[in-house]
Amino acid sequence: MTSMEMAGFPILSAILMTTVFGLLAIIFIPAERTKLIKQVSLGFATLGLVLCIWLYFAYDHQRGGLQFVERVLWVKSLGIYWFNAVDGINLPMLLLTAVVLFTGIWTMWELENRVKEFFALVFLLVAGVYGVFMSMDLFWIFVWYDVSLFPMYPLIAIWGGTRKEYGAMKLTLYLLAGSALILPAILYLWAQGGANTFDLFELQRIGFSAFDQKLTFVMLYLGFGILAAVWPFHTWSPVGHVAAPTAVSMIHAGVLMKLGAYGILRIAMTLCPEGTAYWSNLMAFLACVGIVYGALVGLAQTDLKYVIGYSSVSHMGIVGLGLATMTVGGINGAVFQMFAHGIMTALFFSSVGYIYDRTHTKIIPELGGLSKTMPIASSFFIIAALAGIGVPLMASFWAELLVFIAAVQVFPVGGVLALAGLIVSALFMLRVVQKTFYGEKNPRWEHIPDVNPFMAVPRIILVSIIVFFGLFPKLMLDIIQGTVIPFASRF
Amino acid sequence: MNSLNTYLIISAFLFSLGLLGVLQRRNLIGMLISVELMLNAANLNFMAFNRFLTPDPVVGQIIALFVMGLAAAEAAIGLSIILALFRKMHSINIERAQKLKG
Amino acid sequence: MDALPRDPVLLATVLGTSLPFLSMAVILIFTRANRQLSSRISVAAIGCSLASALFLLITLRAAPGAIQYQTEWFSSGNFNVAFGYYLDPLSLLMLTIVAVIAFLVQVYSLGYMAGDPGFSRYYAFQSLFAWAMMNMVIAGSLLQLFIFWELVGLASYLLIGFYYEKWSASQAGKKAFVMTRVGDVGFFLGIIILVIGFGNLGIPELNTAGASHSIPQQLITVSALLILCGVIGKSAQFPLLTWLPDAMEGQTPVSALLHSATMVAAGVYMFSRIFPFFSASPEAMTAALAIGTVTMILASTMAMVTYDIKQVWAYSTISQLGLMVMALAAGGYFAGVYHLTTHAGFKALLFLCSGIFIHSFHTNDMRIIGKEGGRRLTIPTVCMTIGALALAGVFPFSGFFSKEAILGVLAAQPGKIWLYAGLIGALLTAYYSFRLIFYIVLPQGGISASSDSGHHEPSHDEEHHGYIFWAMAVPVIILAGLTLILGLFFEHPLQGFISGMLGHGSASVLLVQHTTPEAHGIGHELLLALGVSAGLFGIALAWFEFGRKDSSRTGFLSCFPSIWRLFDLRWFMDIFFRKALDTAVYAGLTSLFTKNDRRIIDGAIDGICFFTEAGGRLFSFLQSGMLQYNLLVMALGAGVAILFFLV
Amino acid sequence: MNDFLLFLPEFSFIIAALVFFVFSLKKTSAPALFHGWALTLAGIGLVVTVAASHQEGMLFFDCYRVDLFSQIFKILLALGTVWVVFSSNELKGIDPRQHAEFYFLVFVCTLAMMMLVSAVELLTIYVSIELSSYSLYLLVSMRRNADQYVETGIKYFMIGVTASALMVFGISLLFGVTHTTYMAKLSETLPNVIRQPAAVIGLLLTLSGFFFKLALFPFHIWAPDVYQGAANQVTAYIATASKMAAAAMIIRFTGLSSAASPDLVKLLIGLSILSMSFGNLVAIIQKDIKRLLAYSSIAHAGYILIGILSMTGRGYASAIYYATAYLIMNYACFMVIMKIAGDGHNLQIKELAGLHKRSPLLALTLMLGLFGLAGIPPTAGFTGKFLVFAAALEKGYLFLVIIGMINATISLYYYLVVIKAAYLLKPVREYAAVPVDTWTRYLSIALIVLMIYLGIFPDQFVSLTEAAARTLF
Repeated sequence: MTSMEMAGFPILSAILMTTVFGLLAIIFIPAERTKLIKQVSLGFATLGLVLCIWLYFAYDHQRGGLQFVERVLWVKSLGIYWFNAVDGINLPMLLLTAVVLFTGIWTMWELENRVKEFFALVFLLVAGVYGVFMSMDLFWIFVWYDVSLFPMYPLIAIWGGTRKEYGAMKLTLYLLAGSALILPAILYLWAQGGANTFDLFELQRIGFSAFDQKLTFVMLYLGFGILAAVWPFHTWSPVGHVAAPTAVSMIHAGVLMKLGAYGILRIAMTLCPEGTAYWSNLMAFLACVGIVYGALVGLAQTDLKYVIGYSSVSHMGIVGLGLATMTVGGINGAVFQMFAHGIMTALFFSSVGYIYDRTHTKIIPELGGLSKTMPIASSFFIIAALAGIGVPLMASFWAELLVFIAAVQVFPVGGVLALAGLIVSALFMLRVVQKTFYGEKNPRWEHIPDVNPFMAVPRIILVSIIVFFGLFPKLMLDIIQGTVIPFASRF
Repeated sequence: MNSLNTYLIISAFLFSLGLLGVLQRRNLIGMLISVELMLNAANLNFMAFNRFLTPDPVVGQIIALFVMGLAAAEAAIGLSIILALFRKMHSINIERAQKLKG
Repeated sequence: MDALPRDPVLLATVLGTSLPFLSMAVILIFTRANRQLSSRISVAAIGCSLASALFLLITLRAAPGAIQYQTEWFSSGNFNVAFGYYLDPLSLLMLTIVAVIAFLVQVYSLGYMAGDPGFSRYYAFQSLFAWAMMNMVIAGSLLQLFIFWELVGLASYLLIGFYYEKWSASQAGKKAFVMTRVGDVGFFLGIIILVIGFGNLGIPELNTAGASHSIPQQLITVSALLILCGVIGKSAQFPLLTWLPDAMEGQTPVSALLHSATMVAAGVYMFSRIFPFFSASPEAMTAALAIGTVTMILASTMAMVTYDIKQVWAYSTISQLGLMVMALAAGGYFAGVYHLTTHAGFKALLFLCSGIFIHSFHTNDMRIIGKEGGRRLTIPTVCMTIGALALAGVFPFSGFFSKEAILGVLAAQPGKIWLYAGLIGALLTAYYSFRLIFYIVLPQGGISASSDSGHHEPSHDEEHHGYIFWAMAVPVIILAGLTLILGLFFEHPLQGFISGMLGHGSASVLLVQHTTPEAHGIGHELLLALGVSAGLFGIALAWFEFGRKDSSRTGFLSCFPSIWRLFDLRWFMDIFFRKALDTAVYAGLTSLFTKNDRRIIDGAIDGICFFTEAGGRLFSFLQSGMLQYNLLVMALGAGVAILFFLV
Repeated sequence: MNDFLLFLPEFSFIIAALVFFVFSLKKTSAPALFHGWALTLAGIGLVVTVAASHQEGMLFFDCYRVDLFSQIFKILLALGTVWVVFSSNELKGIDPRQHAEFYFLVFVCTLAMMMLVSAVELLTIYVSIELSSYSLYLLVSMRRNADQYVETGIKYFMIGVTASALMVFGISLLFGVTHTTYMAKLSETLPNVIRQPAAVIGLLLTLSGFFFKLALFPFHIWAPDVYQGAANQVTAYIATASKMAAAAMIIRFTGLSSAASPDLVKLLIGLSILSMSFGNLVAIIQKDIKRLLAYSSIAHAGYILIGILSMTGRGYASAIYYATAYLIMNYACFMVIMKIAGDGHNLQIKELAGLHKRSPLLALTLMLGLFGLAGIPPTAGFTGKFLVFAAALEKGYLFLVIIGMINATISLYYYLVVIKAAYLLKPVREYAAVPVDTWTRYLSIALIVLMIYLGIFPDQFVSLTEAAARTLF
């Protein structure tokens, strides 16, 4: 490849820059003008969303492959490239990120405490997320990966709730400990690949010995797996989610957890096909355990956010299972599930956030009968719960269908076990819905107003996305499999 | 009797003596003197090597001179610091000074 | 879609099956505030569906074969999912049934639900159900069927838990959803296995493959058994039958529509939908036969002891469903479908009648209703009796014919055991249904004086002429009429219609003659006599115990309290499930895993952190305040390094 | 004349030292005046050093080598000196009557270190080390009215002289084995005789003298006490400038003796692992920020050593890069500390509480500096770690790199504790807002920009360091 490739207007860098400029803009606004800060943040988020939607339509899924490539040599002596591109795998992720950022910022409209810093940090975080999703250079992927992680600490520790400092410290250290495995693996691959390029696809072309693949794959899998809440490295997730403020939970559970799975898919599985084949049984085993385990543990939780945290563990297990199958269907399902689960969890947390902001509790026994006082707010949660159960015509159903078909084919026992997990997940979701929203009207929450139309908008957007892609999965799956089919053919 | 090894052994003996002194003496002056012993062991080495091995007769001696000079300066600085310490602690026993730890 | 305007059939199908969805959306999003409008929209939508269903039935009654529309929904790799309609006699018949009953029930609800705060929501859910159910009926592929099958379950969950502030209601909804989910997961797995093994989920393809044995036998058996789980869950067969009686928490019209006539029949429908496929696997058929039998007997015994009207009909629904499953499993395709049809009619009738009673007396207890003068409400009383007669299988009501057909099929089975089971079932059915009738019509010691001048009277009078009353009465009358004619005039047309589908439809013809009652061992007359006598004997027994002037009004079961208790507690099934759930899941796995999560996994993480800090404290001793120790550390370091080199 | 040009940077600092020597003779104390003078002279020194950055040549009978490598480090030294002098505008930690001596010693020490980075002959190295050490001994003991830290000076002195005694003994043995004191010749002859015990002992003892300067485990023991006990400015100086010199010296030494046996590499690997782990672990439990930074500096010595021990051009280049990044980030932290502890007392972590209100800019600077030390992108610290690890993995030291990363994670913990204090903790008592003068504001903004720029656009600087590393062989 030439050192310089620019296909017209660098749309991807532009998307990335919306966050960076948003960050700078916020920094230069005086802290007391909170209203302006919120408007500016929403503006930049909208810009990013628009660009991502444009990208979604502009991407030619007939042709597939990498498009909108931007490739500039960055550091000569190491072979680091500023290399951004989209294909069917990261396009849904970018769209997801944009949507979740947009709705998340809107959800935090009523924030009053240290507004400036909050939105600045959120933009920093999302800059990292965009970067990971669009970059095709190992160096940059890692840089953006870390950039997206460390703002979590202040975000949780300052604006968080239950045991915020503990949760923040645990989450941050745990996730960055994951990168303690990722960086050596990346550098190892770089060194084995001739120590002159970090370009993902050149490395893929070079190829690695079976031993290197096995070694680096497991390192990358564990490193990214921590962020993907692979059992048994999931315990940060409930604690962190419980502590985090609403928008952060949305972004974190909705998008950040996907970074892990995406990293496994994008780096580990791309560079180490043999390693994947070697470790796929482990992946499948952990994923299946995670699916059932997450649901069962969620059954015993009394804190709404804990419940969602564990449901995320369970759902990310499905993603892992899909990846482990190494088949077109499985990976399609996994990527689609990443997208669907992202939107769904965002909806979950935004509704819980609304309830929590009003009632100042998310302990299920203290709540109850909320449907009477805030029917709309609770209906959002219930819809999310139904999506989580895998009710058909919601996006996640298709994803789960694809994953399970592939899983039963490749790992019959694990697949059946995971299917049994569906029963448990239904049980625990409905249990939560019942205990929280049904039952006698609770006098304590009489006075609480329902969601006003303005604050309902982000939730409605999320709901409609879930249903839309539930009704027309083709619109997403065609894009995904345009890339996945060649990808999976290498296994 | 007049071989290189004799000198080396002596110097090694001196050096270990000095090291032992530094490690074992609680009296700062004593420690300072022990350090001087170590330096002199080095000097002896230089001279011996210079005398027996190297063709060019100067280097070792020059170094020795330098070391002596620096040792003198060192002693001066050391003593001044010890003096300052003595003013504050009214003792030159190092065991009295172990506040900083951990 | 450009075919839409040019093809009236497709147009009708699409319209009829999607209008309810639109009405739901409209109601939920826009007109929740305006109750009248919401209900009108919903009724209008279902009306259109009814019209289109009838139109389809009439236009396609003589169609040479099944009509199929399909378009690609999406495809992933080599797995293509099609969205399509499959219109053949069976689906058309079922579509009509659903449309008719849904329409009647919604009209009925105009009266029944009048003044309820959740009126609009109720109609939204009703529309959701109608939409899901009709789409399930005409689904072209097993996957599509499963999707709408799940949505029907969702609608049932929402409608059962309609009064969510009532704990028992939400509990029942949850129970219904989860228990059916258990079956559905099996169904799902079956589908997956078919996808993997057969690769095509189209219903006609499956039936052809099943009939022509072009799939490996064990694959058929395994998938058929798994799909049977779905039937068990949805149609409340043994052992997953206890959710249905609890589902009676929902309003009576809901019970009439979902939990007797249509939704629970979905299982049976699906069974008959891929009947040729099922019948390709004898094992599956036998299993189904056994399950159906057990269900039928168990449910009827339970119905004998309860005093709650709706409970009685719920149990009887279960047992009748069991009967249908038996019929199908015994190869009686027509008999099963026919009984499904008639049962839909008279069971809905029964529920709606009892609905009127409950609405006016605000109680479910048949004894109280009887005492307070239930029989003064002539229309429901009469209609309910008609329904009960049909249920008991008395000539000339519809139930009689379908039951006869089923008994015929059962008699054709090698072992006579099934036939006897069927007869016992018929007897018990007649017994418990007339037990109820007599409780209401001939209450002990006549109608209590209190109610003559009681507060109910005036309300009855004005209700008799009120809009509310007629809204409820008219559907009941219509259903009663159907119950009368459906058997008398429609057996043979229906038979021709349905079996015809099997004839020039995909599946084998030999199944057809099974379905005609003449094809079994003992003569038709004898069987007829047996069936009728069983029914009549049951009625007589009921009369003897509950109808006579000076009868005990207790029933012979009260002599055996233990058995009574057994029946009353549903053969301890609920208790068993509860215990199993509590011990295995809550007390067992969940608490175990939770402890593990907190203690071991999370504990390990925190432990690592703790030990790291402890390590810090430990090492910090190297940094003692004593100068010489520090020097020693340094000297030792150098020494060790030197040793490392020299050695 | 050309030789004079080669020596110009050192010469400018000699001038500066002389000026303050004169000042120190008369007993007037005019802190502001001295500070002005010192800043000007240091600035001149920096300019001169930068101007002389592309000089090359040998001096003093080839004992003294001026090349890109040495000049880069001289620039770094001058930069550190300028910064420290800049931050000494309120030098509360030292008796006003001794300010002149303070600046005098700082300049002398800088001069010594500049000679150190250029010295390629053992005696020269020895003399320069001693010169810098002596001035540091005095600087450290200069702290006034700090009775709890009075023992610092003597401890530093004792440990220092012992270490230098070890070193000179080692030098004597090396001299005996190789008959030369020129490192160029040394590196030729050493591989042949490396099996002799005398050679080994000599090499190791000499190295231990260097390691002492770098505060590498187990020769680190002076660092915590000194960092804590010395005046803030002096600590800053030791932590920034003197680290540079030590790093340069070790790079140069190993660069010349790169042919040494694999055992040496093993030893260095061991030392770096020990250093990282020890420093990070013990830093976790510290309360005093300066002491904490002392331990973190021990850990960072380990990281720098990773780059050095890979003994490739890229390795040395990465070490240079790392040292530079470390200088910047470390100074950023110390500047904030010196600002907050205006009266020169020792800052405890909890005193940072509510800093984000008292001075948002300083808080931001501190946070970025600490994140940089922790190796979080997009700061220079991350890129430094990345380069160092890349160099190590090029030689296949996977295990070492994994341990390094785990250590980075551990270190993040205590850095986060400090950041938490600055951003989250509610102050127990209301601290006054920190007065930040304009120049400090500019400087901190410059530091922030520098840290991030070096992190994101490392290309030119990396190629510069690689050019410098090439001059080593």
